[in-house]
Amino acid sequence: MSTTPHSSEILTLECDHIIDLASKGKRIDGRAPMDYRKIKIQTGIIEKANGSAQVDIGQTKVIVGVKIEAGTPFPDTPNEGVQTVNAEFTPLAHPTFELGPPQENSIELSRIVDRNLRESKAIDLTKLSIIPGKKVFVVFIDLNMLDHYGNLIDASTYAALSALLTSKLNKYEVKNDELVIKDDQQPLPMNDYPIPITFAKIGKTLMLDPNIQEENAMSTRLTVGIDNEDCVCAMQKGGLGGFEPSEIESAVETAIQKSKEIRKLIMEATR
Amino acid sequence: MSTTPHSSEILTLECDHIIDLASKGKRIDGRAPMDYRKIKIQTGIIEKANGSAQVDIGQTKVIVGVKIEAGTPFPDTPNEGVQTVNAEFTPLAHPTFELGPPQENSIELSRIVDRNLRESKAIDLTKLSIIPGKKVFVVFIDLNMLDHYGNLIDASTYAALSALLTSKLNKYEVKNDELVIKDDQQPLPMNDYPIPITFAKIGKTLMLDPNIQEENAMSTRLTVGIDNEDCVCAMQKGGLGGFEPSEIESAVETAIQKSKEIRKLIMEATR
Amino acid sequence: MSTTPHSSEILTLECDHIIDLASKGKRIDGRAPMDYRKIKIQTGIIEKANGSAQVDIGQTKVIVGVKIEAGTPFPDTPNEGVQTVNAEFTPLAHPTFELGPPQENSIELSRIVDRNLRESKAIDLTKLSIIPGKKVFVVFIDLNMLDHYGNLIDASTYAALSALLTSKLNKYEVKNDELVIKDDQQPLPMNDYPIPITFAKIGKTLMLDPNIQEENAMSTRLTVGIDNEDCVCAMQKGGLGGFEPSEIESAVETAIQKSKEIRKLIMEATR
Amino acid sequence: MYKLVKPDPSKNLINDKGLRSDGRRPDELRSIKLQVGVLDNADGSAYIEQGKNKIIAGVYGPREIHPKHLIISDRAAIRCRYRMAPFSTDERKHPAPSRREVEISKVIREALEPSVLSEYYPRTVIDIFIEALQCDGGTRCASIVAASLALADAGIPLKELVSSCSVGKVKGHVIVDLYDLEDKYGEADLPIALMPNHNLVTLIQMDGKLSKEEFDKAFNMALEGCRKIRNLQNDALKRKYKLESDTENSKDSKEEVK
Amino acid sequence: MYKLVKPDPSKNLINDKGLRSDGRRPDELRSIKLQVGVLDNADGSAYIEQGKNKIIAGVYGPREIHPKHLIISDRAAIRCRYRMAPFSTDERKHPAPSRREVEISKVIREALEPSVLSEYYPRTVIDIFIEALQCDGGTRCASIVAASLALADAGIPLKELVSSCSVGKVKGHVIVDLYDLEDKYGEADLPIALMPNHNLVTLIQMDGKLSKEEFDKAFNMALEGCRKIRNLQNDALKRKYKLESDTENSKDSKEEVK
Amino acid sequence: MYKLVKPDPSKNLINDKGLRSDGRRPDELRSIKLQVGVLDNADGSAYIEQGKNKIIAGVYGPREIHPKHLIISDRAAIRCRYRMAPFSTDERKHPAPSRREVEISKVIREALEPSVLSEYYPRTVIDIFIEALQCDGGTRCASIVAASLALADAGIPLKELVSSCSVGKVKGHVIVDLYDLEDKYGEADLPIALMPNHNLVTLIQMDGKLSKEEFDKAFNMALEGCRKIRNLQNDALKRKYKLESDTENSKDSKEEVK
Repeated sequence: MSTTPHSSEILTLECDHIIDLASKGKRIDGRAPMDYRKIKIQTGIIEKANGSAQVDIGQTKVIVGVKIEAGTPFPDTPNEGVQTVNAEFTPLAHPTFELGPPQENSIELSRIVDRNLRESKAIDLTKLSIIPGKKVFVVFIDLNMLDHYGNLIDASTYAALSALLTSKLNKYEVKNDELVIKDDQQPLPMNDYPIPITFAKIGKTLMLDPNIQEENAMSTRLTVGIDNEDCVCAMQKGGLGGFEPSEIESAVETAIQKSKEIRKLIMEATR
Repeated sequence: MSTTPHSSEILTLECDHIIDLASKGKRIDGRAPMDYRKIKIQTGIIEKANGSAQVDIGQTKVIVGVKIEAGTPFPDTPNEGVQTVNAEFTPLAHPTFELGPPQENSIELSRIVDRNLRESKAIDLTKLSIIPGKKVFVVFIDLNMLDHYGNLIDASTYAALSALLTSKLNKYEVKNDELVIKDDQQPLPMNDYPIPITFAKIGKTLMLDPNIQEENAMSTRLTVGIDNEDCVCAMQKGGLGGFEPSEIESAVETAIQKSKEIRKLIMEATR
Repeated sequence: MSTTPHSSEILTLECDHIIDLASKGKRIDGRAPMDYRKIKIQTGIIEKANGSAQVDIGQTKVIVGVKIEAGTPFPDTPNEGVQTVNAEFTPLAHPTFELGPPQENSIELSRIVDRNLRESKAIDLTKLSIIPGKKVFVVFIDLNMLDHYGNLIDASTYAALSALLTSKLNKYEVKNDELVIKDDQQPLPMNDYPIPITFAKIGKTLMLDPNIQEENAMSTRLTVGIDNEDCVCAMQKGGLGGFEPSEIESAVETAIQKSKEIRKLIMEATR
Repeated sequence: MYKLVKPDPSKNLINDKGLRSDGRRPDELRSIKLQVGVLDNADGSAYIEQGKNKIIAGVYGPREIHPKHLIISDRAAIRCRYRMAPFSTDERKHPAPSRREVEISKVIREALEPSVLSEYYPRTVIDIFIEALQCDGGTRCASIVAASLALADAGIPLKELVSSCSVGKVKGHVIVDLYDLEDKYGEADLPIALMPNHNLVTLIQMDGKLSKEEFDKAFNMALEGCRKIRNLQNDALKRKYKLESDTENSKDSKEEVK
Repeated sequence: MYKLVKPDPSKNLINDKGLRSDGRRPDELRSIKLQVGVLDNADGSAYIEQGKNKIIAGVYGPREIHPKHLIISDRAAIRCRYRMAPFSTDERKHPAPSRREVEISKVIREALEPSVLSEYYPRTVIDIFIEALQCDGGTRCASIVAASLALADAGIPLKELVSSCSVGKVKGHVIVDLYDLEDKYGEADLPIALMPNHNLVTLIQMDGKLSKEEFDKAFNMALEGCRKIRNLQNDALKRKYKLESDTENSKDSKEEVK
Repeated sequence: MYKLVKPDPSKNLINDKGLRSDGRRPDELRSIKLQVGVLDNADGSAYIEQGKNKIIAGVYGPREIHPKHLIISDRAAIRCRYRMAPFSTDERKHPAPSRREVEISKVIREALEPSVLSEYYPRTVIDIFIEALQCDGGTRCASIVAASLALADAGIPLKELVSSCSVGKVKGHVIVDLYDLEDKYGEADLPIALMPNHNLVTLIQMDGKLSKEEFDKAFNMALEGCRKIRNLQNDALKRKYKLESDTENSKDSKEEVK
């Protein structure tokens, strides 16, 4: 059951300060409203995975591993590979992250990442059929939060995309209905590089890439995913407040612009 | 683990009143001991289900949907369809219904409904084999409590029976070991129409169809299921008290009579 | 998550007494440090199981049942049977045993028993293939604690071994890829009879077969499994303390000697 | 699973005259039936039929909260569960809560929460339970519409009712209030929720592919849909109160007769 | 699963002489062995062998109850778990509790609860744990028989012992105390529990098909079975107390010797 | 699963010159990289690379403990979770905790607990979270090495750092610090943990088959390995403190400049 989250009362003073700064177009870490924190992308860090990446946005650290294994297709797409995303809010990443089965925040996160990739058709699933109707490749995208300092959605999606863009798939043959894996590898076929851009609404101001203090102070969150062709491919609002329609329209405009910058960063890091 | 349920102490006064009334053969809602509340039966309310029904007994409301899908037979009945009953105590139906995995009350309820249908052979499972030993029809009977004002057992079974009696099954062919569903439909084959009759023992008096206040006041509950041929097909005692043997014998007698009335109601509503 | 266990403060006085005794080479029940309590082995007590045994060590009682069923081999050992061990800390065995999914203590216990049997290759799994690569025998070894008075590891393993040594397997034929079970039986093929020997460190003294009071007083526990050829086949340290290297070396020496005695007991009881 | 291979249903989603497969115009909502106060145990309840969608929402609270660590000291906590009945979908849904239901429960809560004056009832909980009895596209929007009415029916003080509507793109056309087939075979789905008087969007999600121009067009069509549905909500609430006051009046007159 | 197809076992459940497949007459109970006080940790315990049924029951309490919300202010709560060991059945039972075990735990609790003077120990809990080590038909009845003895052994004040017995119909014959094969291939199964001195039936369930006449006959046969088993329970309890007092006496005498 | 049948990898685990398949001598450790203070949220953290093993450990505490019944009145409780990332192994690991991870969490806790002066912080909890990002044999040992550093980094008072190392037998040779292939195809695996200054073995487990002579040889090789790794731990800790004091100094100097 979804429940109103707690916001510690100790944080109220800091929140008030952040809201006050926001009303003047300022931020607690000195950034301009439309600035991201520094983005650092490392790939190929898990040799046993088909692909992997660690993305740091400021102090936020997310590591993503991609494993590709043979599996069964969905009945309604018998000739397509399967994409599956799982997010783990590991308890070392934040003092409030609890152990146990995935909670709504990690489920929402994994579903947003999944949606960005799926709706932009980022992975070319049509090329991942092995034995049509029977056997396809399943692409497991596992998100591991390592250090949570805000904006896990963007960090996770950038890491997932970077991991996919550097993923390798073993070549194979099908002999007598058995899959024979060969030694040489090819890149995972990709169609698109969707970039989500996340806004926080603090007071009446929209800001990009909220850090964790800003997330505590924000009333609402909006993520806009933009694909290669500058189309919107996914959106998600979160939080206890709302947006005026004009705020949403302008956020989409901003996201289209901002996504180009970040896509460039990722393409360079994964070349 | 099964645990003695709580009875709120606030209710004690009301319970005492109900027990006092019972000693005079009276009931809090004015009914005679052997009266049911008004029974209302609606069928065909969920178009996407193979069959469905809502049964109201007084303010108690239960909705049942039947879905019929191809599945695997049990190893010991390889040529018979499968019947499966699941009860959900949805939290909107009563302030005390909690979320989470099915508790003992909903498990007991679903097993009583299952038992009435199974032991009377209500569904003709022998006609639900598709590919003998490999593929049969599975009849999913899902009970959804909507408003709990007592006697969920009878309301649920009447709704399940009404839903089954109005269930349609698509015709099909088996071609090359594949099931091809056709457009025209036939009724689900039924053998019997078992009717459970539920008694509450309040003080020393037996009453039919307890409402929720009477359920709080009763010491014990007895459900007697009667099939088409006036035979007993299922029984279940519940609650912290007991019955004298003669009470049980006379309850069976009453159930045989009362079941005729209610079966007539259901047969008319599902014609 | 693994958590430091509670030790009731009420027990402290008794613990101090036991530690004090230990420093003089004495034990609360009068045994010498290297004595086991009386071991009683009964086999064949569950007729519906393929094998079964109850082992009592002092007041500790464990019952083990072995069921052998056809199943699927592991992908990396396609031509070998499967051994699986499950331990249930039934709540009647001790006031502190809680209900619910297996906790770390029962998981650890089942894994230690499993390891002793598996690493010594006690069951000859190579003889349990039915249809190579497709169908093998699965040997389910279910440990049921009945009364916990200390040293569940040894009692469980001795009971598991006794149950296996008296297990019978129906003969069978494979006809048209179907398994046809015959009436006559053969013993389960066994290679080895591993014997774990468990030490408690109390104060600075090592003792064998701690009873439950000694388990509350011990700082550390060491189990050494010895196979037919006097080789070490499994070890496990438990508890919040540690051992000096020389203590471990001498424990291994002791275990090799002691295991001969106990193996003899078991072989006689299961002949 | 054994399934009959059907011809591609996306072919006929929009016909030559620009009409949809169920006969609607692109900007036409499905027929909507709203009913307030349908359950007796729940403190408030409402029922919605929107096309084949059939959804019931029940509200309990403000009431005591367990476990205690969920207490919020300066406002009521709001809990929300969206559940699909096993028989609500074309293929039976397993009764265990799916990840999809967990996410929808969250976004529905966050769509309704801005409208609730929860600071009036600190340290309590308001529970919103939604049962989707039949699902045919746009159930999160229909759920919000019903749940907001159920909150009002429970007497929970609200800034205003929350309305909700989805838009999408099918065969290149922007259309409102998608039903299941349009949702499944369309190119985009954009559900939103709106507090019309406050001009506040409290839910927005998107799946698919929309250019900026298409997005703007779709978004405004959704806002318009919300406003229409909001009128229907107002009417439903009035019917309930009228009914109650009628009953009350008739009681009064009865008493006067005595 | 690969299983040998066996000839229909229901054929020979009753032979020409009216005897059952295990040689019993229709109204004959299986041989029953009862033993009280078989465990050392549990506050009370008992073991029953009834044919191939082998069941052990242990009782803890009255003791403190966790979590606190389970406290009942004017009586002891009673908790009961019935569990089948994985090796207790023909095919291995998965260790996770089945829906069947959940229901049986409940009806056993409700069968025993009327006999317990739980008002003597308000705000505590009495825990009843039942391990079915081998199951061969009628285990809920055998469990009640053992658990009631375990309660007595724990010193819990009881109105009287609860006895239990099942009856059923096989090949048209009403028979008592069905074993597994009769249960599986018979036409009806009717387990009951009885407090004989109070003339109170505290468990009754039925599966199958019985005419009113058959029901009456079967029901009375079950009551008679309960009364017989109740005598065995009394004997078992006496043996235990005799043993204890003997031991006590011998202790006394030893002490006197000093 | 579809898998390519590979030639038996155990053949070449030790070559004619007594070298291992990755070129190491029998008593040679893999290259080890240790880094202290790698996370910002955790109170203490450390990262280890040992061959292809990549493991991160984070420590929170001493902090308040929930639920309350876990409180220990005279010491801090220690909680430990060892988790393998789904992508850490050759075949993807299902995210749900396995029985193996449960056991390893326990033995790691019991390996570290003797080193913690937990009596300094009664009624609190110290949480140790270990994420194995890539697993290549001996991860429980590597986890202990990292977690002990993370405890130190969190400022938890320790008697000393705990070191850990595994030994094993492959093709009849006793070798130290097995990697995955050696672990899988070897004849024995013996992980131990050591507090070198206290001469205390705080973890010992064994799988496989070792004669008494082999055991003694292997055990001493493991102790030696622990001592070597302990030196690396000391160095890593010094680097961290040096770094901090350097930063501090430079801060100081900056302040002085003002």
